[in-house]
Amino acid sequence: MSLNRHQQAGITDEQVLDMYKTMLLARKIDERMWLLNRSGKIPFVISCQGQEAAQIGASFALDREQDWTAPYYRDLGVVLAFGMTAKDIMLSAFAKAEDPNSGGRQMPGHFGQKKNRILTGSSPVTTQLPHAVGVALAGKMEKEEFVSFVTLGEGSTNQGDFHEGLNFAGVHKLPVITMVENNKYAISVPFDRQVASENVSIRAKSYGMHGVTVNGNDPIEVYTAVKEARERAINGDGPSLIEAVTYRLTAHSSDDDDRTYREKEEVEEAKRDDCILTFSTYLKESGVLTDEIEEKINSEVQGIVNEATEYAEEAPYAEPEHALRFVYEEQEG
Amino acid sequence: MSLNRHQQAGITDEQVLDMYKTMLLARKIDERMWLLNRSGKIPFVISCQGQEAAQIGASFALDREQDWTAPYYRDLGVVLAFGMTAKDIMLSAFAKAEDPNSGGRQMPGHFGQKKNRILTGSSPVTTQLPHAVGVALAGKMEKEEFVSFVTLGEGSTNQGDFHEGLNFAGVHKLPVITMVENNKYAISVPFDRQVASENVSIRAKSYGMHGVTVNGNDPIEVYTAVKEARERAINGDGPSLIEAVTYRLTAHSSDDDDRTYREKEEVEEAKRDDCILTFSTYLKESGVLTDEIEEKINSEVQGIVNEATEYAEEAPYAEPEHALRFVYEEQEG
Amino acid sequence: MAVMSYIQAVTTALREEMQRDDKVFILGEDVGKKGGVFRATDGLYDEFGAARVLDTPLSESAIAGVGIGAAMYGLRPVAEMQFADFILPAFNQIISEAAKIRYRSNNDWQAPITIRAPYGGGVHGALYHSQSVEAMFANQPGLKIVMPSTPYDVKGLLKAAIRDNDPVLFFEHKRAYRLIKGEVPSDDYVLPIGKADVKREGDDITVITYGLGVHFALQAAEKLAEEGIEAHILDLRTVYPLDQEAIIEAATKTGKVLLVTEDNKEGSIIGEVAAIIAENCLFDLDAPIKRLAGPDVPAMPYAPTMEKYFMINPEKVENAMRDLAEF
Amino acid sequence: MAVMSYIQAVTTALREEMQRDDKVFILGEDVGKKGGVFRATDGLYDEFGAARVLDTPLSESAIAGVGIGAAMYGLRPVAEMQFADFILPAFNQIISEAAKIRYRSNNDWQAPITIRAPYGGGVHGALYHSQSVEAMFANQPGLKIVMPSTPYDVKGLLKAAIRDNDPVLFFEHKRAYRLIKGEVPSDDYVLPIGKADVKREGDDITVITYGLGVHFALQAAEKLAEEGIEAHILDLRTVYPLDQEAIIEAATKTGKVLLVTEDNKEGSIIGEVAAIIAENCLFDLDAPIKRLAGPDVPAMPYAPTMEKYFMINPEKVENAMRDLAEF
Ligand SMILES: Cc1ncc(C[n+]2csc(CCOP(=O)(O)OP(=O)(O)O)c2C)c(N)n1
Ligand SMILES: Cc1ncc(C[n+]2csc(CCOP(=O)(O)OP(=O)(O)O)c2C)c(N)n1
Ligand SMILES: [Mg+2]
Ligand SMILES: [Mg+2]
Repeated sequence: MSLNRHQQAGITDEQVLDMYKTMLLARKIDERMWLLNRSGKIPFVISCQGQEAAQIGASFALDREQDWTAPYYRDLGVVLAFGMTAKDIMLSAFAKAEDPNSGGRQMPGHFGQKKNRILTGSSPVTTQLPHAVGVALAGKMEKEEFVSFVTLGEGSTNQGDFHEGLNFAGVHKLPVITMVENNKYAISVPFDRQVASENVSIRAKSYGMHGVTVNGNDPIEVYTAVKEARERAINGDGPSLIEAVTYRLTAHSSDDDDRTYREKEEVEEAKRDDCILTFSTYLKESGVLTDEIEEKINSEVQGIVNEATEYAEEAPYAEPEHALRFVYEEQEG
Repeated sequence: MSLNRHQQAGITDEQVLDMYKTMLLARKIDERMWLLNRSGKIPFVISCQGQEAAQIGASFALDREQDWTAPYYRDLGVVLAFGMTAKDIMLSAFAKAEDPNSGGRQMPGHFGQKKNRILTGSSPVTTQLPHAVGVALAGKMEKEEFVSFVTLGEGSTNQGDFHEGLNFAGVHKLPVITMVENNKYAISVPFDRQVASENVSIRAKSYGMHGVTVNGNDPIEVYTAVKEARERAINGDGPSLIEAVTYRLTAHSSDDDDRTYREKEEVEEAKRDDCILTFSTYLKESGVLTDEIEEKINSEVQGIVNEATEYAEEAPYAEPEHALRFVYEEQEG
Repeated sequence: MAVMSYIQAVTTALREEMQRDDKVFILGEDVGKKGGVFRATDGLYDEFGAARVLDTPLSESAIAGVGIGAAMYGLRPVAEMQFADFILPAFNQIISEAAKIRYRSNNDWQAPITIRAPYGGGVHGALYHSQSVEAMFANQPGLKIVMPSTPYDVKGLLKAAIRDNDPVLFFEHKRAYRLIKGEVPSDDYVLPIGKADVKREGDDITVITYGLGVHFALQAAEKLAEEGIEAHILDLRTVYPLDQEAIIEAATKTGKVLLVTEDNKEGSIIGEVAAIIAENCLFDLDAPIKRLAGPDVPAMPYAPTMEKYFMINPEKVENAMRDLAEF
Repeated sequence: MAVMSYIQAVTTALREEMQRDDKVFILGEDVGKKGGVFRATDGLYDEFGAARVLDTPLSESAIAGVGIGAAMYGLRPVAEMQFADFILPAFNQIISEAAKIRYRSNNDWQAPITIRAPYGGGVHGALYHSQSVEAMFANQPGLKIVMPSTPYDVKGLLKAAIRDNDPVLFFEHKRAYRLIKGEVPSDDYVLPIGKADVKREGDDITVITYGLGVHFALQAAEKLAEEGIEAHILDLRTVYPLDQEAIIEAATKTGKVLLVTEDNKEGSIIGEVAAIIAENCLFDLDAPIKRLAGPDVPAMPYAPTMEKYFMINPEKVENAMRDLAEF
């Protein structure tokens, strides 16, 4: 019997279901946040919707016990794969004290969790890229065997930090994998008014590094590309730049109205390629996902999201005076 | 009779001699500044030596009555070609009030002269690149027919402004020509520890623009490349990135001692390819430069440099209180 | 005279200047088709076209740098930074270049660029969508920094900024955008950059502030007036370089001075205001120079409890004013 | 105890810290083979190798950003900016990232990076090799800014900076590098960041300054002592966050305060110092709080006439001190 696509990529049936489940969890948390936003319960959402395949495909190709990551604001899928829980995310959405990302100090989407090696992120785009390079440099200096994985949007590849960070990584052949989630828009600005090159991965040539463009709607294709990049990095063959072509299925954020700058038809068309749908179809076709399993996963995910939401909604805010803490290291008293 | 190389490139005998003379003038001014520095008369020099062919070859391919330029600190050749005089340069070297670049406010090598469309430059590298892009944007908006010409060192191509500026130019297909004078070192750091790509011109691909590497010791090759780039720009085919491979024949500046980081042999070898020598040899071989003409040019250049030096040495400094002027526009009183 | 919001005054000033002078153009992220994330450039793309309302790539240093180049050429760029917090990647272009172009060229060149950016907190913007960034720029001769408080001032000062032959940073309080409304004449007026403005006359205490703080102080002053305390309120309007004369006059008038900013305290604009007073009219003072500001923490947190704790408001201003009056 | 120059103290501190802790490493432009353009890292490349004395590409934002990443990982990067003027391309990384990492992560992460840079004028460095840049950073909680005046302080404070678990900007006066010499113990001592230091006791006037200004003030004080005027001199050492207690104590001691910086005046560090005094001990003052600073022009010109006009020197400080004493 010929191997199906995920088996060919070295992914077991169990793993592939785990991937699907994580994608679905990301999607469902995201959808719930929009509901909470629209009903006035949380002030802000920024979405992963449409980019789950790229995020989960990539994360599963990494060593999630060893590798480090510097995600960007849409990377709900990445941080879930790296060990953050739905509860953690909801605590952040509600800005509650227990939020492990920031104790409610930052907007949702500003991830960070030391125990899972998720670097703390900020709002100005692309600043995380040199950080990931720095982690890779540290790993190389310390002779540790891990890679550093950083993501950003295609618009963000036009920041100086992209260029400076990747050139540094290229010169020193550091074990860092940069994945650009090209969702074709930077807020309202489409790719061709944003990025002068024909695609993003060709920019790898500027840094003497391996570069490739993959279908970001296909978690297996992304998995394979990241797996290869990781091997290169571990073998001392240096950094890689991977472009995962996706589409942003929602408005830029809960503050945006995308109808002013893109056609409804375009969004509708992209929705037909929604990675959650296409992946579940594939899994069904390859016999891994049965209706029974699907139902089980759905209800499990539903339960997780409900529980996380309830918990977070009930959880307390930080005290007002907590705003004064942790400006500098505090000496134990 | 077959055409010789400069004729093939569309350069007349008269022009080619003018090029040679300008190269020589740049070299002789530069050499004089070192003497003045070593004898304690001026505090600082930064050299064009070894890069004259690239600078003059490029400048002569431009329309020096219409085009704009944003030179970097080594571009003595460029600014002379664009109309600055030896006297102007020496006034700047001596930091005298009459210096048209800055009135003695800036170090030598910080060029600027509005009447010759030479943008004012600063010390932080690469900031001039977006300026040149801005001039090109303005030209396009105003439907003027000129190009904007900007130069920088290869080390400086690693600054964020290189990336951001060229991407902007690429997206908007602006008439700007960027020439990187790759002299193989950024102070002490050699090319391979500095630039991750195999060469500089391949970076053009990141910006969807035309890119080419040329022998920067050959003014005719540089002329041809810039001429073509100018035609593209004027025809609306967008920007170009040209890498002129040269060598820095002096230390980085009068404050540097290059013996700590590069081999004497390497420098000696480069000196054998000194563009002033190889170009005069070519001109003699092609019969354009006779001993008689050479002597005439030499003594003319010598005279110009002497006169400029004397004038500048005698010229007054700005008054101390002049330091207070021109922070903001001053209203006529 | 029309009543309009603070942000409508921004749009109006932009539109009128673009109509008046075809060298004026706008560049920034999402300023075109979308009309800006706050809609400050709403309608301008349709009226003036894509070339004069230019959507740029996501790169602030290029926005500033390309703008500076175009300004040196002779155009009048108005660059938008999407949030003041994101002006920082352009810091080098603004400080090393824009601010120094006239001086370093001995008046040969100039860079008449206006850089607009929405700043300020109290909008659930968290650390990176709430900051006051003016203090970082307010030590750089060659630059001017304007921070208007009312729609009237916005229109007159933004026009003045665009016509100014030097670079001007124009910071707009994002919470004021829709909160603050006021009368704005339809004629073409400009207000002088570099001049502070007395927003209320009073004899008991002096409050010196700018931006949203002006409104908080005005509200507080009305309450205190009921208690018989009359506050003199000076709106700095231009926070760099400061209007020393107006500051000294306002401080001298009552001898009791409260300085208010929503920035964190140490190193903020109001430190310099205090220094000017302490250097020039110390013996006219009847009380220490008091400052009300945000706490010295990196920026405003997202959670409402902590955001409220950080942010100044009319009540905090009122209390500080009353304390000073009672000193 | 050895007498060494200011720059030798820098090198010594770096060497000792690298010997003590193999997590400490240096990165910057030309710091390796060349040993730095001022030779601050002289000999370290030979002793510790290319990996721990890392020549980076010419890109300051990467130097800071990569350093921050390595610091978050757990290393102890010491980044060199070749000139303080060239720290500006890294401004966003320093302000948006380094300064806010602990706060924004609610203490989960930290970024213990030290960023060294030579600043200051009087060296024919012209506009872009003479600047004082501290004021631009001195409004950012989360950052510390150290500006030592003596070789002794350099060694103790640089070691403290490297061991500090928060980001520290360490600005070294480039004219002091070879001009200033002093005794430096060979043992492993650290000095407290955040504490000012009384460099001279006196009862008549107080001078508060930092960096090279300390030496100018000390020289001037000796002259004035001959006239019977005894100056109390406080060296801020850490210019952000300021040592308020020490400032208030020093100001109160004599009641006459002169603040000195070589930065231009408006918006400089000493404005905040004045504000602290005016807020906390106004009634202890017998004279206005005077400031001696550079003129408010973009930066120091190259021509000797204008450079001298801009730059503070012992004579200018002496005159200002005498004027204050005679007030
Ligand atoms: C330095 C900076 N400038 C501007 C912004 C505002 N902003 C937030 S997201 C965004 C667009 C990002 O586009 P892209 O990189 O393609 O990522 P996407 O949101 O499409 O995933 C912009 C302009 C920012 N966060 N940081
Ligand atoms: C932003 C910035 N950082 C550092 C410096 C100090 N510096 C001056 S020239 C130079 C090297 C430039 O190398 P390259 O671009 O190759 O030009 P070259 O001098 O070789 O012509 C450096 C590091 C600077 N001028 N600007
Ligand atoms: Mg995008
Ligand atoms: Mg070079």
